[in-house]
Amino acid sequence: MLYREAGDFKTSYIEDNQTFPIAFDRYRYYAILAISFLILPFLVNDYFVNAILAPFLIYSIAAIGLNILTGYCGQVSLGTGGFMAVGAYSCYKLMTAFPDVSIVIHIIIAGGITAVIGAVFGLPSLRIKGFYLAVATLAAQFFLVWLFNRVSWFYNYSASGQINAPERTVFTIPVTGPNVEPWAMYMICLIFAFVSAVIARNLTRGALGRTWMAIRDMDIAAEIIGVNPLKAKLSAFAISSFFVGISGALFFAVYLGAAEAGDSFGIQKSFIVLFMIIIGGLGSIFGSFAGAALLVVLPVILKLIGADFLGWPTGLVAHIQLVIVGLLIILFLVLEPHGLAQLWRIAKEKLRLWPFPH
Amino acid sequence: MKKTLFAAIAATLVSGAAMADLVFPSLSYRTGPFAAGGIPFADGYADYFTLLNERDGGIGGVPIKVIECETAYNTEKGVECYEATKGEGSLVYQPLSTGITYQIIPKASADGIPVHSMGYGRTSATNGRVFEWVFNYPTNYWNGASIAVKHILDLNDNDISGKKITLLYFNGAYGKEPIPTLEALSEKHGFEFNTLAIDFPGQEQKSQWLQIRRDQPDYILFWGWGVMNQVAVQEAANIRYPMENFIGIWWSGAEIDVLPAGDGANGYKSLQFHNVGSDFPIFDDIEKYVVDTGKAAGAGDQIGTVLYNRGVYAAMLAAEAVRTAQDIHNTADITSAMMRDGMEALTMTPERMAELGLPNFGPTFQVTCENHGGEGLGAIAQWDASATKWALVTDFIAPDDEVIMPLIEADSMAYAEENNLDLRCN
Amino acid sequence: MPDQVLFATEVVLNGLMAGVMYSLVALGFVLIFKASGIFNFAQGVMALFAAMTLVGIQNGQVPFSHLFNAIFGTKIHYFGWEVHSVIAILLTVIVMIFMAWAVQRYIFQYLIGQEPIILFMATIGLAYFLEGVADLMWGAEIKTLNVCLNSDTCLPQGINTVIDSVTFGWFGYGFFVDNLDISATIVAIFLVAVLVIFSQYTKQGRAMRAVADDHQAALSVGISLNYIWILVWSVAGFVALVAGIMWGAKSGVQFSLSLIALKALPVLMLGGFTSIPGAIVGGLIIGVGEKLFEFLIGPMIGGATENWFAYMLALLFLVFRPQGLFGEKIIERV
Amino acid sequence: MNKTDVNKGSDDYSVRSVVMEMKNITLRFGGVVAIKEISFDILEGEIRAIIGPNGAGKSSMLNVISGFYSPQEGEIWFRGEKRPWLKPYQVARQGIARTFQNIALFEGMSVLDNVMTGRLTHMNSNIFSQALWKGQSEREEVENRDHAERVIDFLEIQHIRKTPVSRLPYGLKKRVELARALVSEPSLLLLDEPMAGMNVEEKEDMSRFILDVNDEFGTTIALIEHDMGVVMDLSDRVVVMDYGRKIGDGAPDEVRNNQDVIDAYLGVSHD
Repeated sequence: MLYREAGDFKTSYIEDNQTFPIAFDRYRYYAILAISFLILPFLVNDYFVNAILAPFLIYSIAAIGLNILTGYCGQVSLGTGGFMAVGAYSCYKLMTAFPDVSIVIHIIIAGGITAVIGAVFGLPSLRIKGFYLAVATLAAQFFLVWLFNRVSWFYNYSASGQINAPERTVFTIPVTGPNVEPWAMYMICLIFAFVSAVIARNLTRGALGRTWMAIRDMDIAAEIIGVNPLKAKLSAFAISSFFVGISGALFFAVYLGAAEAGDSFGIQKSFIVLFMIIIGGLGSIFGSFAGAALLVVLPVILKLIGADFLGWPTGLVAHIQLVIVGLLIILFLVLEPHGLAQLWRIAKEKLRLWPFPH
Repeated sequence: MKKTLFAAIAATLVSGAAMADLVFPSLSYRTGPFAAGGIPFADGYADYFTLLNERDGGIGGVPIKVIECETAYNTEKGVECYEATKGEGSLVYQPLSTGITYQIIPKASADGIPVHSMGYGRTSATNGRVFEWVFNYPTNYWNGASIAVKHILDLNDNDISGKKITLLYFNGAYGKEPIPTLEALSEKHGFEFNTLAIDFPGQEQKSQWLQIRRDQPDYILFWGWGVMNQVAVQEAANIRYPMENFIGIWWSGAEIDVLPAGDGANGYKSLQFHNVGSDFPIFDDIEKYVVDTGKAAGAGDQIGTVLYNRGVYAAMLAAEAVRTAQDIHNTADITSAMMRDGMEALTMTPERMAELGLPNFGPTFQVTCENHGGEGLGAIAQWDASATKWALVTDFIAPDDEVIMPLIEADSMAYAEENNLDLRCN
Repeated sequence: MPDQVLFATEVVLNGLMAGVMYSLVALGFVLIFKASGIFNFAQGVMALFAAMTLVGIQNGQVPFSHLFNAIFGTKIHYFGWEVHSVIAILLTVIVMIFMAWAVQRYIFQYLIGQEPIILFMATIGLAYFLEGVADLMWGAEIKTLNVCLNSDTCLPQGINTVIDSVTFGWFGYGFFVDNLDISATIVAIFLVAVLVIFSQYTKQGRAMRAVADDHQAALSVGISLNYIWILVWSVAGFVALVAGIMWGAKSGVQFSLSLIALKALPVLMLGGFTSIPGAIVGGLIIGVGEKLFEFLIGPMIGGATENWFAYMLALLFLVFRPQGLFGEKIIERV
Repeated sequence: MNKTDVNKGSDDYSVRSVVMEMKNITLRFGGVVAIKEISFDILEGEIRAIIGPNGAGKSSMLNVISGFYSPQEGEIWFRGEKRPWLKPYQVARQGIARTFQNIALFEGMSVLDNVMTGRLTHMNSNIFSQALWKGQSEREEVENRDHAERVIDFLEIQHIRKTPVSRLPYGLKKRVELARALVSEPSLLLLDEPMAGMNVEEKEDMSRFILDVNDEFGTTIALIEHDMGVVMDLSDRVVVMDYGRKIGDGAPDEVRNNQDVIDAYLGVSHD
């Protein structure tokens, strides 16, 4: 018996409202936190952080952001890459303009700037719905990338249009630039991802979250029971973009170190983040992490198996990888359209009832 | 199966350095929008090293191991490849993408592994006083722009004032590289300079070519990559632009770029920093030792194509740098730091190239502590559609250092200042 | 001044032609969306897949040779024969029909009744899958596409000299029109005509329209949805082949062909996801709009505006007319 | 705030204050006239029914009241003031809640969350407080949960509190919808065919709930209903519509005997 709920009673609404109402879940959650914060930093190496952990955490933040918009508020967006670029370029401009201010503050402000831009591009959502809106968000994607490519002020007039992250420190430990220790890179990503997840969880389980979900499930009914659709949709766009902007800033400053709008924040980014939340589970914070993990780790594993283990030509492996990722997406949708999070939920329900199935 | 797989994964993650071989990571791209250009290069790169292993038993008796890693021309995958292979004792990185180069430069500098971006990447890395670990010999984009203009000067008895030159370019970091150089040159030579950008992927270039039709520039310089190349050549032929006045950079001058346009492409020119064609003794050896023994990386039908040759050339320069390093440090089993020394002392002479079975294959150049870019020579090749062959139509031309060196100085110094670097070579 | 007008006219003319090329891709989207409510993101990859298959068959390539070679250590690449274009096209159509059947049988049959976004995601998965399969089957290198009836009559390219010389006689300025674009226009007109005849005058076509109007009603009169959907995917596969040929003839057949889907999306926004005339008129408007903007405004703001301008144009249009070009005003009900 | 509780419970309708008055409402869709010059009022604390055959314009009338359709002509007076053109959510904020003919619950949420959405108009904590789940937002969450639980108790749906509504049977969904409307403490509750598609038992349950709501909370209710028997038992006054026009208005007995009404509606469908 994995789950023992008997005797796990709640005596106040506060207790009933917490994120993990079941004690067992809560302990597991604390255990994962302890491992990630206290143990992993001492174990990680360069490859592990650069190839898996850092992209996983950063994509998780982007996925949380997009999940707020798409999973909770029901507005499909294909502009994630563009909004990540806003975060990256804002962060770059702030880093170079105010070198003495902490990078953490820059990243947060970059998120704020992205939130404003996101809200502006969210305006059409009041008139345009469904796939039309999804396609319309591509306008943001293409326009923003074009803008960052075109206006040299954004990349400080450098000859090539590349932006490079100079070295910045947190408590004298470098977190950007070439001399970052793997554990430092991991920790800053982890802290941002953790805080983002907690904030997103709080927002989505409260009044704002219900507003968004009401709009998602039935916008007309939501409006009639008193939800202001303008406020609901724009807040979803803004808050979603805030997280996406933070992930973009981290992606550029901490992870890549150098970036170019079209190359690093192209439409592929928009798609990959969308895959993450759909495979992970729409409307689930856990799903954002699960989807990001799957899509970051899967190609690495496939590559290890194909190229390093079987010794097949890398091109062939890359093609097979496409086939497998495509098949997996389809398989997931066929087996469980609501993603990994739903699979997890079902598994949990089964465990709770075990050994008495229904 | 499970266990061994797990071991393989663990091995990659922990990556204990096995120093027995000379390790060359090959960050190739055999998928994605630029696969068509990435495949022949990667094949050439691998085949040359295979040849050295098969024929000579490696370099200086030490066998060579090429670790290929697929980047799909994608910067994140490039970073992953770098991290996955750097612990294997990698001697030099050739990232094959300007984006990946920019990402790797700081990392590799911190890790002490040289980066060689041959004809791409960060141009100002030529300044060895700032960029200790980065090399971009034999030439770079700014040199390319200058060489193209020099060629135009040659065609016009050194007077091109009042002529119109338009740069048609990939709207991204790579395409924007030559703009400052061309602006400086336009000031110097008095030609009228315009730019036309094409966004990725560049399948639709109607408006750009209609503008060209309207503006009637005397020459078009072209910085394109991927499908953009094929479409541009096709559109130029369509509007009946005189193809001999249409000059592409070396990444826009392969067979695959001109073949789809058929006869229309006849006369199209491109810059090259190495020779073209399969008429070199080395290719007989590759046929004999690599293709015929079934060890070729590809189907073996790419030999002699421009991009295959470039892969061979890149591998050859790397191998020569290893030899130089072996001589300097008097050991066959070199490290990446020794590799850097070898690269910094690399000298390519006509004699040496002839010895290697590549007579007149590339320009002669010499790398020094201050100059990581060599002399920057390049040549012009022209496409003969009836023979379906590229051929060099000029000698290797030297760029206009008077214009380029100050630009390089300024850009590299800015980088040094931004990153608080001390200058070397004093 | 008259020169400017002539140039602008030329741009408009070429914009219209480019628009036809966009419409060719958009048509495939509309067909599937209308009949099954699936927003088929894989349409672009289907064009790539079709074109690669066509070239592969033409050149006598051995399918999956890279995979075979890697597994068995063999070195096979070509059968050593060439196939006539017409036969190759027919064979490719058969492959596309097989693909349609497989897509219906192995994907969408299991997804009946799912939300549109789930179906959309499935097509993205399909896009990945098809792209990988296309590369595995035929290799990722660029291929030249020649569709020829015999050794003399192939798809023509280059400036149309007749139009050039005739208009030169009128204006002292010859208009540039690409032969390939003219062929594309003719093919597009022909294609639309065939589609209209098919949907109006054949039993299958009428069934297709019935399904598009109302699934339940169609079911109740005994139309097999499964069969219709396979049919629709086959037709969309055929449209993809046509688009693939036209675009592939221009740029060679390679990965980037799959990105033409991105050019079709603003067309769909403008014309509506369910309207065939919308796809055509939308394509023309987008074609002309983006070319004119790039030509007139582009030089002032640095050019390369086409990618985003098409979307912005469609976006602006939709903000003022959410029902699209040919849609009826939506009355919301509760 | 014109809380006229003083009048509540008075059986003399002339004494009760008017909650809402419709004056000469006309609504057209293109050329089709859905509602033509209709006037009637709703009094404090009453149950007001709107009846009529299919297509009579009842639902459109309700949609006009809740701000979903804006009529081309006519005025709406709410609590003695002329109501300007409002969007539906602004109408909701005035204290008008409603249910829907075809259940409009939020299918992706649990019963509790659905009911809590009814309290959204009462929750004003700022985003930072919500993000941290501290201070005002946590307080509000508990307070409003309290309200929600009371309504859940009242409507006897405690056992399905955490069940996703998509798994509920029809009758329960209807009840959850009523809970969502009720929890906002509306001064006017609009019910759009609350008993459509129910069996006799469910109808009885629902009728009891409606009467209890009216009794215990004193909520003014306007409802549309098809089932004549139920309407007559339930409502204090009835408006009869046919083809967008009002053909009768008054107490159930009066309406029952109105010849126009019998002709248009009752005579045909009543058995």
